[in-house]
Amino acid sequence: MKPFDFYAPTTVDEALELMHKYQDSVSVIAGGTDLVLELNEYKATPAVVIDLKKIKELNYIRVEDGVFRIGAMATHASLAADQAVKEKVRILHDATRQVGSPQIRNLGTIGGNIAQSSVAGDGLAACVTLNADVTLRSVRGTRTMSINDFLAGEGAQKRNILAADELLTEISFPVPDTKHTATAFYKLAKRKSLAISVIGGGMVVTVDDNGVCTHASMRGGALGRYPMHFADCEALLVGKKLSYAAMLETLPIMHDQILEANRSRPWSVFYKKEGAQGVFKKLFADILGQLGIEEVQE
Amino acid sequence: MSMKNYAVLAQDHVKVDSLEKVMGTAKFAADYKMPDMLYGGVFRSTVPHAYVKKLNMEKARALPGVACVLDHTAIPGKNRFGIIFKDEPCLVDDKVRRYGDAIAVVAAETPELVHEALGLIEVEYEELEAISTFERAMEEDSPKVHGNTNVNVTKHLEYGNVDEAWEKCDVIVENTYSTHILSHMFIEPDAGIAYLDEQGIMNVIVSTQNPHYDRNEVAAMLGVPQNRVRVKQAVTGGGFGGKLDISVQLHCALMALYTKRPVKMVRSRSESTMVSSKRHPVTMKCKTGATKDGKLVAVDCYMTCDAGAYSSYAPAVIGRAPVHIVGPYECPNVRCHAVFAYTNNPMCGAFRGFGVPQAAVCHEGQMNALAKALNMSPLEIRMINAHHVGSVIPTGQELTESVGFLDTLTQARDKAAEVMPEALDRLMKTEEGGL
Amino acid sequence: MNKITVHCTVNHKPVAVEIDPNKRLLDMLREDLNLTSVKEGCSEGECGACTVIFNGEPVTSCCVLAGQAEGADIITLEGVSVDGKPDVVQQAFMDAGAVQCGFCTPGMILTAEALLAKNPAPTEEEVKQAMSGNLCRCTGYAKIVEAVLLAAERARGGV
Amino acid sequence: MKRRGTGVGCMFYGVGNTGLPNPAAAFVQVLPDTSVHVTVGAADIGQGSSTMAASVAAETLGLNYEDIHVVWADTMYAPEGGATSASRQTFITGNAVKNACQTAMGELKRTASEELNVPEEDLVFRKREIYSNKDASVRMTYPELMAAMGKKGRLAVGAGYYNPKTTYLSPVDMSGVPYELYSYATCILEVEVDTDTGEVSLLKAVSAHDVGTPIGIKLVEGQIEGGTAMGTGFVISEKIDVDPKTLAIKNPTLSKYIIETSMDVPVVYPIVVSSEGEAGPFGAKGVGEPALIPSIPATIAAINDAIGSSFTSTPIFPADIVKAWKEQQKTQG
Repeated sequence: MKPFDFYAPTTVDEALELMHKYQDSVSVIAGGTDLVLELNEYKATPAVVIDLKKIKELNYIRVEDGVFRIGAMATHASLAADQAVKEKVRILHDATRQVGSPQIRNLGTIGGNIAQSSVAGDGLAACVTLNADVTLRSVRGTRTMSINDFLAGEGAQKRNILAADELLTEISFPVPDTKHTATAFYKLAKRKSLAISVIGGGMVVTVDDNGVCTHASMRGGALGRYPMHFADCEALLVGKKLSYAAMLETLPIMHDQILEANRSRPWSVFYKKEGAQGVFKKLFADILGQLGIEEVQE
Repeated sequence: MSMKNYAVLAQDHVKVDSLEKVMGTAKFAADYKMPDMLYGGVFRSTVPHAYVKKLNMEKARALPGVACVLDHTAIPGKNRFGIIFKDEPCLVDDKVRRYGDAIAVVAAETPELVHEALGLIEVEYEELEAISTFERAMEEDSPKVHGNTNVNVTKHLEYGNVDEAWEKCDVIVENTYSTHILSHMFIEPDAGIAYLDEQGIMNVIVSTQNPHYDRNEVAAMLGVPQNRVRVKQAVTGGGFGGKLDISVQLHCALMALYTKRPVKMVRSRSESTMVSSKRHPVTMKCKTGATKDGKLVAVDCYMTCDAGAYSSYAPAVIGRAPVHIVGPYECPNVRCHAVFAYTNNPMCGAFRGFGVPQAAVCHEGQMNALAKALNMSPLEIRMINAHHVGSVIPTGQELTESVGFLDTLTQARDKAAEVMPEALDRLMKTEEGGL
Repeated sequence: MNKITVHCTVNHKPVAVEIDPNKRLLDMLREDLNLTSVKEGCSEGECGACTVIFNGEPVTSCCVLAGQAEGADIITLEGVSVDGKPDVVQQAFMDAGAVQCGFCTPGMILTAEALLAKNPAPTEEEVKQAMSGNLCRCTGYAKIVEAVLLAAERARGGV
Repeated sequence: MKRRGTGVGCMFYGVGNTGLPNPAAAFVQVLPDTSVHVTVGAADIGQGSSTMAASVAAETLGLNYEDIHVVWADTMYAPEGGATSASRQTFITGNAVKNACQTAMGELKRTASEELNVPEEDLVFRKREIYSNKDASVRMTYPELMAAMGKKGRLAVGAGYYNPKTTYLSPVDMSGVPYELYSYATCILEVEVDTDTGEVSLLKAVSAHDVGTPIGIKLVEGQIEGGTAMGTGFVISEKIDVDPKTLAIKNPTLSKYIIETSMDVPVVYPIVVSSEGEAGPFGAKGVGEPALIPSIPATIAAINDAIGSSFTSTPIFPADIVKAWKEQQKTQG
């Protein structure tokens, strides 16, 4: 590791001051499960490291006025163990409970996962599927935006909109009405623990009282730089009475979209497109089961 | 299990090394610390096949806190080692033969300084064509990794009369099998520490599977009698064959000799995996014939392997695989011809099984193919051909005792009937009717 | 680079370690506090050999900077035994034959300790889940899982 | 769709080096208080060769396991042990320990014979006691024997070695005796394959191993359980990737080279099979490598059984499975 100075502020304001002062020469530790490794391998060589673990005001999971509010420093373990998340937001429960290993889930945070915006981030894929909002703070002010806009932006690290002195502080989304909305996540990986997603599929579906789909969100993590958006598949579902058969009809579209997007990677595209369909079949079954519409036999 | 009434054996005792391991006091090589100790590191090649044209170690030597930077010219004794063929250099003297070959070693006061010093070493290569396949290695015009041929080692087993046997066969199956290159991934990366003791004996404490061999290599490299070197196995975190070759022993000892200080080397996971031996990837083209009753008549196998840049245990693997190519079955006519080649790929060596896992992929595949062709169950064909006392293996050796193969088959079957009955049912069924 | 002083509790005793900030918790424990039961197997949070109990939870100490340990309560394998004798989990590892090469053992035992502190009667599946961040290349995990279940049973007064 | 498949894999394995001398040695001394030092060259890498040495020494000397202290793998003190490889240490170092103990027992037997007035060949040494096999009431304890040894100025020391009875193999056809003894095994293994994603779940494995005489049951089981896991990983998850240009290993880390976790391994039912023989110490044979081997072909066969494929190469990864399944559906449809 290259030498650096170390700060562990206890308030957000203190952290923001430090980030503002040191700008590009700062690396921030949320969980440390990426950054400490990069430091150790001389891949990251900041002059200043700021640890956020001591900032208690960033570590929370709460529901306020029908909105889930999750502090950036909430760990994967705390999200996976949260009863409200488990009952209301299966996608986030299933994504966070499968991140890395128990040890990594105790360290890694949802804010770090999103700020890092790595290709195979499971928490990120889940939040994108939920179309969550993210809140960013700096000494210059606070801004809240959809996670899609967050990813689309080009900030200091190029991978998202975050400026060098800016901190992701909160993730929020409306509490799903589980009578009409189901969410699901399926991690396809090379082993059952300690695994990086080969595909992290996320799905959110809302139906009306007649079982007609009014909203669908389908995302595939690790299929591209950012969770792949299957917009045409969603469009096909909306307005239809939800059934396994109807959902299966989206798969040829998904197949073609993945094929198109991965033309430059012919060695991996076969499995990506086939595997993604397999993943979504499981998500369909999960969603239909949650909504009590259909029992799908594997 | 019917066994004699042993007083101690065939029971459970707490392993002699368990207590220190559960208490955390067991000393693995990386856990050793000595006064005045230096840390060592290796400058490695980043090309697979090249002459070293220039090596500049001066900037690294000039870095404060660096105790020594050594290349092959510092070696007082032999600069070639290897368990069977002495074909691997302690430090590259003529050319680089694989990615990760050791070119120079550095000892410094801290691991960070070692890292910095390694970054200051400059090398210039004259690159050669890199041999990356068995086929290219065998071509006449290919550059040679060692000497004047890329054939590392060959073996030929011949038993009975294979050529005449085919007409006695009612069924013949022919398939090509291949296995891939694997890593031991012992959980403890290679590590060791070397120091000269008060009697001037070179002590090396190291994670190893073969301390006496290590001692002999260290003595040869230092050019001292074998009783002037002491190798002590540290508590060793797994091996599986991957710690049979030399790892840090020579480099540690060389630097301890020059600095007169203890030198510890702890490989990172990446370095450990990058340069330790790997499992031989083997291709086996095999023709097997049997009578309609399922009795094996003949096996003919042609086996090739890309063994990588150094020989390591290749001669042991190529000796073992042909002997085991039929598996635990009687067969009166057997031929196996094996060719292992040098390439510039990662070095293959000993890995749990020494070629028998590879052979088993072949012989078990062939037994299943025969069962299918003969409409027999996979278990039945194995029982029909099973070794027993009095069976003769393809080297002509008669088995005279302790052949419990049939018991393993029947006991496995009976246990499966108890714990996985449906799974066993599928196995007992013949292929008729298909899926 | 300014040195920092890390105040924390290690194996039930308060310590203050003056250290360069570019050191991991793993380095601090092994090098500065000589707690060499904490093993480095992968340096990327993958193998679990460097697991310590950090404020009650198992974490991989290669993913934590030394400075982050300020105020923390840390347990390594050295802090588990009772009066120099193996505790119930350590004894169960010995009795069940769960120890082969021993390099994963410290992390395994600490993960098991953290599990049993929260869940004194885990199912086999829960044990497998809890231990799934600790790689073992020797045992195939069977006897390790057995050992944790045995320890749980003994701790509850079963055997 | 999820489909199950079963496979069987068998193997035999020659214990020790192939058609080459590969001796190992041991030193032993019974101390005045009946505790024992056994010194062997064999490197214990956790598999239990030192525990084996203690067990064999205790059985041979007629002492308890706890009486034995083993020093190993220090070339300053320990004699040649040869490599911890080829599943050879139980067989070869085990025999060396037995031979060293038998040498040490020369004086022990002579002394006991004199003290008990029983012919040496009728003496039984067992669990810290020495007695006549004709009349078990004629007996003495080990401390009594060692006291008698002390009075007579005798020491119970021994050095021993063992080299397997093999021959060099013919350079022409490899004929000869490559190994003195062979271990055998059978593994029956069940998998569940997801044909949509290619994921393979390892369900159960029964693995039966003829080890001659097991030195310790859990030692053997531990080898079988670990070996079975490694063998399944060989087929479905492990692979070294080499960069085609630099010929460097691209995945030298534990995050990229995939070995199984506690949640991936099958439930293994190890079966310890015994067989009669004289070559190994008390008939014991090696199991370290045999433990690995049969689960490899069993896993391949189980996958082939599950989806009707005919894989003959490893590894078999999810992409290969999905491809094979699709191709097969095409030919059937």
